[in-house]
Amino acid sequence: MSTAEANGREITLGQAVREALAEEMRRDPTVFIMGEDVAEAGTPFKVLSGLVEEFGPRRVIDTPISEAGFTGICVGAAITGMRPVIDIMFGDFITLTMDQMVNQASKTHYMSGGKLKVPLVLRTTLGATRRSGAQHSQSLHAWLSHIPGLKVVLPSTPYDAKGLLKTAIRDDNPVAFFEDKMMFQTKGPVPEEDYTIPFGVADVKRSGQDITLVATSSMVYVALDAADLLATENISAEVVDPRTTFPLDKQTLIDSAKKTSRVIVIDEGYQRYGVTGEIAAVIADGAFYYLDAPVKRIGAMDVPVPFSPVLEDLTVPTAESVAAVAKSLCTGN
Amino acid sequence: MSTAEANGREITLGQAVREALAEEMRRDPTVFIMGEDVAEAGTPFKVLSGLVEEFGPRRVIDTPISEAGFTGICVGAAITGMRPVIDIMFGDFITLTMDQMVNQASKTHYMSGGKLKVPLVLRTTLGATRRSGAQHSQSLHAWLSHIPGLKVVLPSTPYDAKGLLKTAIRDDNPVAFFEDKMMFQTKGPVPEEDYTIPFGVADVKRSGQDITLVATSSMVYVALDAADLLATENISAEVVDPRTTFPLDKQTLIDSAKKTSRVIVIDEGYQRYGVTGEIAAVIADGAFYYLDAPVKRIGAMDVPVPFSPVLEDLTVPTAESVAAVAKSLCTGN
Amino acid sequence: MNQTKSLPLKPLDPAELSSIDQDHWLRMYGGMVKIRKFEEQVNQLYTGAKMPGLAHLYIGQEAVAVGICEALRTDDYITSTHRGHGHCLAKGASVDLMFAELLGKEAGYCRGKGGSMHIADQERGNLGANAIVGGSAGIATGAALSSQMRGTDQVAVCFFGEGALGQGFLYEAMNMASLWKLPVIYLCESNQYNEYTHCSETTAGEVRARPEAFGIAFEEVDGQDVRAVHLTAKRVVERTRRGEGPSFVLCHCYRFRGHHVGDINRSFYRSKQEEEEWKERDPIKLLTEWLVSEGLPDSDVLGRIDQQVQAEIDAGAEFALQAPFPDAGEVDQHVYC
Amino acid sequence: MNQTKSLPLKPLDPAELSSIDQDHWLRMYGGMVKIRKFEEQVNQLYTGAKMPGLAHLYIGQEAVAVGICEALRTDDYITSTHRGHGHCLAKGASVDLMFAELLGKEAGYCRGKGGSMHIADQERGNLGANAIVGGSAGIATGAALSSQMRGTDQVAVCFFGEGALGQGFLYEAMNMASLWKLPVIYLCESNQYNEYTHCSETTAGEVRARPEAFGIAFEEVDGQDVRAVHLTAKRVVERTRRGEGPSFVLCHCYRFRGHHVGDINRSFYRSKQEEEEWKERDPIKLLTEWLVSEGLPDSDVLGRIDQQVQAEIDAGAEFALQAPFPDAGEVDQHVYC
Ligand SMILES: Cc1ncc(C[n+]2csc(CCOP(=O)(O)OP(=O)(O)O)c2C)c(N)n1
Ligand SMILES: Cc1ncc(C[n+]2csc(CCOP(=O)(O)OP(=O)(O)O)c2C)c(N)n1
Ligand SMILES: [Mg+2]
Ligand SMILES: [Mg+2]
Repeated sequence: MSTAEANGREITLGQAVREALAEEMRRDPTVFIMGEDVAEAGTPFKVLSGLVEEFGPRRVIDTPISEAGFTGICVGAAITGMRPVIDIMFGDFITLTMDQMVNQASKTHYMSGGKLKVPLVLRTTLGATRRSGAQHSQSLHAWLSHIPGLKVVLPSTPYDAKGLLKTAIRDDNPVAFFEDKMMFQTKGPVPEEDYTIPFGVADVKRSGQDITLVATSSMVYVALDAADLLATENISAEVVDPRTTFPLDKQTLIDSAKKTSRVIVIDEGYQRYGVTGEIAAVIADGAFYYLDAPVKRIGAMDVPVPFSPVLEDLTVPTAESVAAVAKSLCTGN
Repeated sequence: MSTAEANGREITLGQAVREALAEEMRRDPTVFIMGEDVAEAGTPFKVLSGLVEEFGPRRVIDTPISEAGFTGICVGAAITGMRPVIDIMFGDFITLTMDQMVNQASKTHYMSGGKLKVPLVLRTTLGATRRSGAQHSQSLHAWLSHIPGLKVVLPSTPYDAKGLLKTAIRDDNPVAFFEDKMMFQTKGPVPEEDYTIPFGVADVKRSGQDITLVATSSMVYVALDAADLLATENISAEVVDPRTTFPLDKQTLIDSAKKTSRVIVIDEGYQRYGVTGEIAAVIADGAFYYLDAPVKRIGAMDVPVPFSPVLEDLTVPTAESVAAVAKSLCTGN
Repeated sequence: MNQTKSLPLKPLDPAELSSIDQDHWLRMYGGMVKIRKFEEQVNQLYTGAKMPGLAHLYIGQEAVAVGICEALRTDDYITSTHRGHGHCLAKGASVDLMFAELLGKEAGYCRGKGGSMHIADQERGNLGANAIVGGSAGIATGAALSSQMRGTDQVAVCFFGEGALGQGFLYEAMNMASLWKLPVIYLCESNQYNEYTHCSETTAGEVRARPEAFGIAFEEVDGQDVRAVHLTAKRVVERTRRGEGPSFVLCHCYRFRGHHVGDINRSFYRSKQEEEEWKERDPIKLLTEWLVSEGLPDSDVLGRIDQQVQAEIDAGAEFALQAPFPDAGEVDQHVYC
Repeated sequence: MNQTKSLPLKPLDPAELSSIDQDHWLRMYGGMVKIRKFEEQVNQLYTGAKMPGLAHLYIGQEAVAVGICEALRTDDYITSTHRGHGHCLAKGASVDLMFAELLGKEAGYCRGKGGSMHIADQERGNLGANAIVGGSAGIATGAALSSQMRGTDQVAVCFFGEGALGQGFLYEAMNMASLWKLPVIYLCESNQYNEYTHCSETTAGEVRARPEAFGIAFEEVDGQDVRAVHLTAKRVVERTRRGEGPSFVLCHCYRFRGHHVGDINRSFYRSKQEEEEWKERDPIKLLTEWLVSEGLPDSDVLGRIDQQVQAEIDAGAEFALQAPFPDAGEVDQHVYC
């Protein structure tokens, strides 16, 4: 299955997420959704609109404002035969769920010697530039990527979102699924038919020869736009989307680096001690003898996300900033 | 001030921490300690023994088992003129404090446009091999290193612990201070006199020519032992301790890498998306044209920490594993 | 049905009432009108695409912020919420610097870095709005601990919506406040809704029983009536300042507008009729009627206040619109001290 | 003073008592003796440096685990704590596999990966001990939700020490359990101490008022008397199974030993006298006296039980000591399914 088979059918990323949830809930009666304002409201982003009408309030469950509490409840439900999909409205609020996700969900299978399993999905958002301020704009996926026992998914297209979310729901491990809140209206081809996308398989969103742009989530579009800018300067950029930070498709990243010999890693999380560091280190090691230039990283600026639009826009990677770095790498100045 | 001036005086890391706290509490009446079993019990590690006797229960405050709650209370006290030192017994429990540390403490100064400040220190532990199981053995310092607005300290010697803790307490920003629970009995020279150690200054614990071993916290001893092993094979290893992961002394790390042209980064946190990735990426970039081999990383194995001693010991870096990697880098096979 | 009808609210004590002179009530009238007009202006700025982000209007709840803050000293502390404009104004913030912050201008209280959900006004003890529901319970409680440790008699008021009752963090803070007899007041504005979900679907048992379970004194008041709020506030604040420990005040109120400006079609979670019934108890209307019935010095004193406030609002908004954005160089300033 | 003296504990109902035949009481006697002897053995293994890590002994609290678990079905769920050996045994775990886990052997319940603080025994509904205080409140509540969703009538019991009352997480879980009428029982073992701090220093207000504030039924019982615990448990479990929603049971008890085996010098936080007073109410002694007073089939039935149990313990410990450690290859198995 591929976007080709969509034959013209285009939906938004938000719709793709909703379709994945609806189809999996029809397939499997143990799948349910829990979170704040997920039922009649369909979340503030309206991503879940219509689900409570089809599946009822026993499977699309509104909660009190208790992120830790309902995440913990979903861990217990998952251990005992259900497949919860947790909705954490803003990624910033996963701070409240860390004990349950990290000390409980991620370790239960291992600590029990393989007896217990925790098949849950935690869906949340990332991404800035929504003018939401420092507590509603973070991209904290690096934290969960750091934790053994968790899998972490960062879809960049409607097609990937639907296929990866289905895989996440069918996975027997706890999975964190991050959606860029600015991408819910992004449209793309999605087939009617049921399909899944395996974890740990990077996707080359654009192939090129001179430089590799590794980009996650909405940064894929930044990278694609940068590639367009570079093309006008006769620089051919390859854009690779890991799609899952764990499992990480190291081979595809390293192979692309070996081919182009130059790499920039772009992610919207804070740059330091984040996703760009890991991926850059993996590539710098795996492609060491092929690299013509140091692997560069462009993450979010290491500052709390400012409210003022003129400042907020300076904190995120842009096509221009990426193209500028790429150009200096390729032209060696 | 340096270890030289200790003229023979040796104390344990635990004592160094206690001395730093006692001296700062004498110096500054706004400094107080809050945590579980910190008063009469002096914590399960006995690090704080005697402090409540000197400073009384109003400044060494036992709390309920409410890590989030008392961390939040300390944020409020810090904003309004006090200098709290929070005690989180096991580093694994910082999961419970993440909203207060990350959404509140780290952002308050910035969000208020520089008006409010949060001079607090969160002291906690890291390190495995204590047979404490998956929820009492983690080293989660990478998480806080990822967050703008926080500073993160990882002392490796009694001398560093005392000087860095004093700096942390006098710092006007929120600081996370990680002590390896296996190092409290480690002895080292510490002067009587008051001294502080600035943040962001790496310390070369052993100088060498052939390879740089960047190591944090107790991994410094692993690196030093590895250096001894390597010396027997005529490989001269330099051991560099960043001491603070933020601010990070990139220059010293890069200069050492340029000198030796080979680097291994050793840290006890989970390897993936952790401290080793960031430091390796910084060095691979900054010393790119000087490196004879890829920068290697040795973190904790990416598994929940197992209880069984025979398994737990396999999950942490050892002098042997470090020496083996170093040897292959230096001999090129 | 009009939910306030079913509330167990005590009639006001005439003696207490008359202990406060008319000027003070007029001050509170002005304070409520200022919040109302400020928010109307915010609504315009927002719908006019002049204000970025989200705008959670306080309209309808003015009596709570004003009734409480009028019982506080400038050096007393408050912590606020995502719906914080009213608290900020009632604690004495100036309109122009607030508008500037809401528009992300450098002249704003936080140099434009905080925005609507993070305004702080240290000089007047406002430790900041907070966009984490319940997130400021620790800050307020810690400010109270600090006041106790420093030996001042400052009181801290923690404003939060009833949605914060879902956060366990609040109970951790209340437990310690009670154990340590801290001078903190937990001020719960129960406007009936957590975003789009009615609080009855998110709150088991009796709200009053929660603070009481932690040994915290409980008071309940009609949050639409500034007189009731203020008389209760005076009593509670005095008690707290005397060192008698924490209190919890439940104010029954209602937000007249959407959860945020964009929340227009509300029929899926509440009825027009319910909204109308609550609007009959508009806090400004209630105070006006009472003041008039009590007799005013001259007939258009209220009108003059309205005009003064309107002028202040217009000037403040104009100031903010004209004010410059921060320089690019500001972006990485103030990350660290 | 002996704290149980001051407790408001109801006398046992003779009718209820006689509703349970002697064999069942003898079973419970055996269950308590098994826990006692198991923990004595753990103490030996630990002090003999055969057991790594930490050992939090359940000695003194046997009546709680046995009295509760004897009222449960095998398919009912429990979650446990760092002090969990008693819960695990009472739910039916076998001694040899438990010892093996405590020694980090592959034959253990968790292949040696969990250890004392993480034993889980899925076959008997034990979802695992938990080393995060209060950490399993969500798991137990979620298991109850799952039972409700799957339409089974399984009950979930969440064991926790009174120290967990400090964790706000517990109140979040209780609120939802009450809202959704989940079949979960919050079983608070109040052994008076959070590690080295007396619970009176960490708990404001009345414990009973906390669950009641969330609309949860409250029961209080003498945790040293297995008869009282069991009769209460039967009633509460039946009620819960019928779908009447969550309950909270407060068991007043005492740990006779240190917080963990290494906690020898306890005088800085509790007196020898207090310990002695509580030991007068040793749960095994109390049941023995009552059984004898009621008359036993033959005089040494208890002695025979003791011997059988001792033999089981000895064999189990021996099995564990002989059992092999896991292979190195196990270290990265079971991270993912
Ligand atoms: C921890 C957290 N969870 C969720 C949200 C999203 N959110 C913003 S306002 C709100 C409802 C708050 O209701 P309430 O506390 O009653 O305040 P009100 O909006 O009624 O003034 C929610 C769920 C948040 N900001 N913080
Ligand atoms: C979240 C958390 N904080 C702190 C600890 C350290 N700790 C282990 S046991 C304990 C005391 C627990 O007291 P209680 O819940 O009454 O159980 P008891 O030990 O009395 O059985 C503490 C503080 C922990 N394990 N988890
Ligand atoms: Mg509300
Ligand atoms: Mg206890």
